[in-house]
Amino acid sequence: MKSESVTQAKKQPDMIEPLFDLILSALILATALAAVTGRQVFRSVIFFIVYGVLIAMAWLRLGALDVALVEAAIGAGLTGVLLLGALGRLKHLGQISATSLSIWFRVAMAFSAAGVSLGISWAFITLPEPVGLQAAVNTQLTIAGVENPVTAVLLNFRAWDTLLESVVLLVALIGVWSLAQNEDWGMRAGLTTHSPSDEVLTSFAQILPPVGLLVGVYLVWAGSSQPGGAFQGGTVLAAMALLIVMAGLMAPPRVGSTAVRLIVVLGPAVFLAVALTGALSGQFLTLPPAMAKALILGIELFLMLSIAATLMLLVLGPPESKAKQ
Amino acid sequence: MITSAMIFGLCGAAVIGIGLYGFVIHRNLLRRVLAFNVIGSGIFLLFGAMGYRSPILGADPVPQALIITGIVVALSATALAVALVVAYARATGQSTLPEDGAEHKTEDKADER
Amino acid sequence: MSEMLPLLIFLSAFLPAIITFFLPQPAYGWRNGLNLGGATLALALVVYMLWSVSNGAIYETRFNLVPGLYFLLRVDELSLLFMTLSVSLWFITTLYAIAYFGTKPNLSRFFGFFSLCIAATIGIALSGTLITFFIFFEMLTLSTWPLVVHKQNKESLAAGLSYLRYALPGSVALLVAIVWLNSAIGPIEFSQPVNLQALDDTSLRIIFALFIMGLGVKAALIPLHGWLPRAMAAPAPVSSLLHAVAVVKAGAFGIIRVVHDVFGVNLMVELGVGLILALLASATIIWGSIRALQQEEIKKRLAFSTVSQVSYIVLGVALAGPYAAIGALAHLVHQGLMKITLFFCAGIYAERAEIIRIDALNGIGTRMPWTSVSFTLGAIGMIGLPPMAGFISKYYLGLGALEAGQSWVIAILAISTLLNAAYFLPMIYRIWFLDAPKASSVPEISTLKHPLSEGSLTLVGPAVVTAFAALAVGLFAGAPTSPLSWATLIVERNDTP
Amino acid sequence: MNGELALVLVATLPLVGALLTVLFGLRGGFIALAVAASISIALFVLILDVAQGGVIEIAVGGWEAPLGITLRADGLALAFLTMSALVMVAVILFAQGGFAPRTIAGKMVEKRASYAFWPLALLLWAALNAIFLSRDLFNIYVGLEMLTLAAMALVAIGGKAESIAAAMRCMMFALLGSLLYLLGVSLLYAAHGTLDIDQIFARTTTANADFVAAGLITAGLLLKTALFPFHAWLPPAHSNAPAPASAMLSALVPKASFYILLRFWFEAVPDLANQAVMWFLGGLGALAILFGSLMALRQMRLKLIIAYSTVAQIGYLFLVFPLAGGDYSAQPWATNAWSAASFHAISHGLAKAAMFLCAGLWIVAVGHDRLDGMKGLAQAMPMTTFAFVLAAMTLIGLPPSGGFTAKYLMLSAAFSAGDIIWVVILVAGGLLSAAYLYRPIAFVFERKALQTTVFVSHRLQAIPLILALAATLLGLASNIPFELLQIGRPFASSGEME
Repeated sequence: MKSESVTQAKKQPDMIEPLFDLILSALILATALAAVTGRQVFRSVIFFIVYGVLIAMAWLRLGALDVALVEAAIGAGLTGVLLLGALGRLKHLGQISATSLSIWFRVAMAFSAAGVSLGISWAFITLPEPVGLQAAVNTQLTIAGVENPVTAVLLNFRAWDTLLESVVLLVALIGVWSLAQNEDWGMRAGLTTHSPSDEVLTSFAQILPPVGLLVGVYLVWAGSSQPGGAFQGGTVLAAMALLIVMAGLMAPPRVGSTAVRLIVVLGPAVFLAVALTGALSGQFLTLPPAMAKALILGIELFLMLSIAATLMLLVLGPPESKAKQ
Repeated sequence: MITSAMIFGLCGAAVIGIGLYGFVIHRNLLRRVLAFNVIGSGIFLLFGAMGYRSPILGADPVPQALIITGIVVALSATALAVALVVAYARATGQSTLPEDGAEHKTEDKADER
Repeated sequence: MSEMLPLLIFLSAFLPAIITFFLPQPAYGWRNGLNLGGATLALALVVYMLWSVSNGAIYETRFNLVPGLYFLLRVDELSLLFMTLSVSLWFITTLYAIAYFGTKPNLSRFFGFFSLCIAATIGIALSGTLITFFIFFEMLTLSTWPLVVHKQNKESLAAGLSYLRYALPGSVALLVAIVWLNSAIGPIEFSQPVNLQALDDTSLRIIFALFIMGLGVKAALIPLHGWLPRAMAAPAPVSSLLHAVAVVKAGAFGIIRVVHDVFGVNLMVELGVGLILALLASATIIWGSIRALQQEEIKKRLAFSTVSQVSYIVLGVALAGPYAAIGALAHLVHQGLMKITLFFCAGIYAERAEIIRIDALNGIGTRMPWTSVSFTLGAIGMIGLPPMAGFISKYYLGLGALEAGQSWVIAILAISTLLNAAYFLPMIYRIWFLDAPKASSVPEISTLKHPLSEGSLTLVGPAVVTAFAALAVGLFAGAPTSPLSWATLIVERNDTP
Repeated sequence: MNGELALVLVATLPLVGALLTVLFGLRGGFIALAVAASISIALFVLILDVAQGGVIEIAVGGWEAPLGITLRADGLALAFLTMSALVMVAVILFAQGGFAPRTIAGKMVEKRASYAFWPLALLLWAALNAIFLSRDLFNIYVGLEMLTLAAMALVAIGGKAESIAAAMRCMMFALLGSLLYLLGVSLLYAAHGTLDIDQIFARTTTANADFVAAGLITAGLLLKTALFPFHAWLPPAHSNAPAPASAMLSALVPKASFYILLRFWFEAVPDLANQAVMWFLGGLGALAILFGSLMALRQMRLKLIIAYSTVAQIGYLFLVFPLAGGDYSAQPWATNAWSAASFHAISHGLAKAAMFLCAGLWIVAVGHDRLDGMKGLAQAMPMTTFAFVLAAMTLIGLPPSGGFTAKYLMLSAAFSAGDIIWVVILVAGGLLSAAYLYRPIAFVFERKALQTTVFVSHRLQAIPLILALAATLLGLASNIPFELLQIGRPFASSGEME
């Protein structure tokens, strides 16, 4: 991808590309506006998902294939599912009250928001000469263990960030679980429904899992050299698993089950173990160049599993028995 | 000459504004969560664009990595927020919070209790 | 050793306090032994230091806190004067309190905070820097509160609240004054000459005013005296030792320190604040006596008499002359002895004969002779009749006034003496020369808790002891060991460096 | 164990513990205890090493900034680490009973709250340590998010409608806050190609982006610190959580974002700190002091009084900016003022935790926290009452206590700077806090026979007492922490004041 970015940089941008960029930006702004100001929440969420896809395209234009993958999978996909699911539950529970704020307040807010945008744009336009870390990263890539600079940054240069981040997911999960009703504790995650599984979905769900697993593992593997990595792989896996659960082929896991908790913890645990062994042998989180690739791949595989499980459980939400509806 | 970086950077800045607007004008919690995500992706877009300004060096991988981290963090926050919204709706039947500064109300309630 | 001595004497009161908190209510022996033991040890140390300091020895303990903030405990003549008074009275009052409370509840809390107050008082006496003084001053403020509210009824809680309402703003004023000085000229040690050139007269006047505000609350200068009479809601031992001696004297002592060791009498006069202070003190003297005259309860009358009497000390300081200073310092001790006697007796009257109001005193003299004799001695001393202690201090104050060319002070002294007589003599008259009323307004002798005795020796004994001590320091004022001689020594050593 | 290893352990042990508690739901309390003990040891070793050998710094993974992340243990970090350790140990001890699994017919059964509490508490601790040790602005962002999510979950852990509403409210503030912070950080990176605090400090150019970034970061962190006028979410959140959670939330969580502000303005961009900005922050602090105190005076529930006092006490922290920031940072008194902020943060942390634990015990005893129903508690629970009074002394700033030391240092700095306005604020704040803390004390002191008091074990009562004593000790032995604080002090001001 480094090569590809360089080639991109080499060829002078003709008139088409800026045009395309402009159109794309216009679409992004339009969908964002629609998502934010739409009358009904449902429409807003749909617009938001579209918006997410467009953003992913923008990432492609910015030579950030990894981000594009993540944005598409998480930003648009999972977030959208989360919002839709919540919307359904809210409809079920209580009214969705529309905003009833004075027009003047809205105008004032609009202006101040525009002010913020302008301020940021001003800062952006007047930025000094770009001083990125491309050079630094590329020079270190040889001993970083992976060819994909982004993965190198994530899993090696700034591994401490990534470790904490994988734990942040865990925090969210525990937090979500802790919102269950006392009597529901230890039951299956999410709202236990008995949706009639329709054939298409089911058939899909039967084919997809192996495919999903394959794609996931591939993404992790690819992540070492090409775009891809634990998070992308994890999201794909999570999406698959969700699909299966929604299709009713597999009951959602029990919040109480040790297996679930083990899977959720595994990734961060392995990561932490590697980090600490480094610390004992001298330097914290150091991956000796010789074994760097193996270690990174190992960490990523476990991370992928944990991330997949965590993401799925996050989307499913806290256990909730149908009784109290 | 306008580069993609320039275009998408400004676009990101604009998106941030839109998101902020949505965040403050809505009382509906779900919409606020949505707006939060809009702001977030706007920031990421701007961040990415800023890392893509140099035609010689190409895309800066560090912001990309940070953005991936950020997206995951944002998702975690969204998940918890959504769960809170649902739990709140379950507990009160409301999808909007009482007006800000309404903590006095809750006090009074507490006094009666 | 000489480094540890000041700390040791502080700990001799502080440690018993801390341990006492954790003693269960029934552990009477332990509690009493602990507090009396501490008092005895402190007394021994004081005596030793009196001897060595009179031979010119100086004891210091210091340790650092954050920059510009350090503890300095220092024994000099002045601190010993105050410390001797508080420690010896602490011992006596502890005896009295043990007898007074008997088996009443919350004794561990009471004695704990009581000894804590003494520790704070000792600390105040020992303080070698302004900030050290402030820290112990606050310690005294806070540890007094639980004693004021000891009965935990509405009245005592109200008293506690009004006490803090006066005390906390006072301490804030004090703190501001101290920090202001420190940040202008660095930490101030009483033993070192202080150079205040860095500050202009206006700020100096403000700082002085802040000091008087902060210390005046404790010294009960008008208009900051309101808390004292209300604080009489506290049990008798508290009123005796703390509100007659420790707390109010701490304020007076602080004023002495500030005037003599921070500003210096000359600067005070130059700034023209000395005269104002003198006027304030005189006003307090008169006003306190007038209010005392209006009171119908014994303790309330005594409280207002305290308000008036403590200002003699302030007056003496404000007059800025050696004689006046001697009078003030002597009065610090004399008034303490006399007033504690009176409060002891008031406590005994209340405890044994349920006598709260003055008109109930009729004829009590025959029933409770020891108590009444002590009370009478104290009262006469307060009025200032020769050869009682009170006369000595007033005599020196008068000399000081003439020396300072403030002859109007003589008038003040005369008026206040008349007023003192006006509110003490009727009490004495009732005690000795009126017959006990047959009306049931006061309990018959048969209904007294202890028909034949006025109470155990440890209850009446302390009153008698202090009464005769007050007599003695007056009679033998010339003796080399008398408070007067000590006060003279202090003034000589300070004013002739 | 050398200092570097100790540093790593301090940063990672809470994570290890958290993962374990997620796995073994029934052993949460025990695991937390074990972890707390080991962290305390590691921290102790770290403090000793730093005290002897000076600042300890490690480049994670051997990658130097700007590519890698630097962790550093200097005096300031150690001070805050120690505060969190003390509070967390107390909280973990305190919560053993309340968050134990239910036992039915001899076998233990997992409960929701008793499962979730332990991982959340440890994750909160992990986030705090990560923030306190990190020198990398983005790494701090991740830690901040971790902290926020854990805190929100703890706010809501009670499960009542009020607590969920409270959590929702702070969630909104917190989310916005972290976004603003992130935006600011990204601008800084774009402008200078680094996220490392020291390298940002050492930057040669100053872009317009820097000003925007500073504004955004400050605004975001103010939202998270609940400085007036962004305080609305704090009182309900802190007063509706169970006592141990309240203790963590009120004593530690706002400190983290303040700590970042301190680092940011004094170590990353002191060159941008002009008087106007500093006075603005100080002014907000002053308003917070006054407003928070007045609100606390109006409350009739103990926990709300304590929560509003947090709003007020946070205000004091921000007086550090006008007293030590900007042009003053070169002045002799800057050191004292800067140290005062840390002293205040720490003593407030300890005292506030003690107060919430006391409140929790009283609630156990009488079943509620309405002032009028708390008469007679001084009789029933003297130990707790004493602890509460001690803690109150620190908050009011009465000697001898850490609060007094902090107040003294601030006052002297204000006088030296000749800015009397801050003197007035400090004095007024002290008196107000005395007023609003006197009310509960007076209530519990009033004699009244309590008929329905649940007995509270003395071991439990001792915990807040120890915290309060620690806050007092901070004032008595203030020279040791003061010297420690000076290790790796950001600005070289011309020596201490004498």
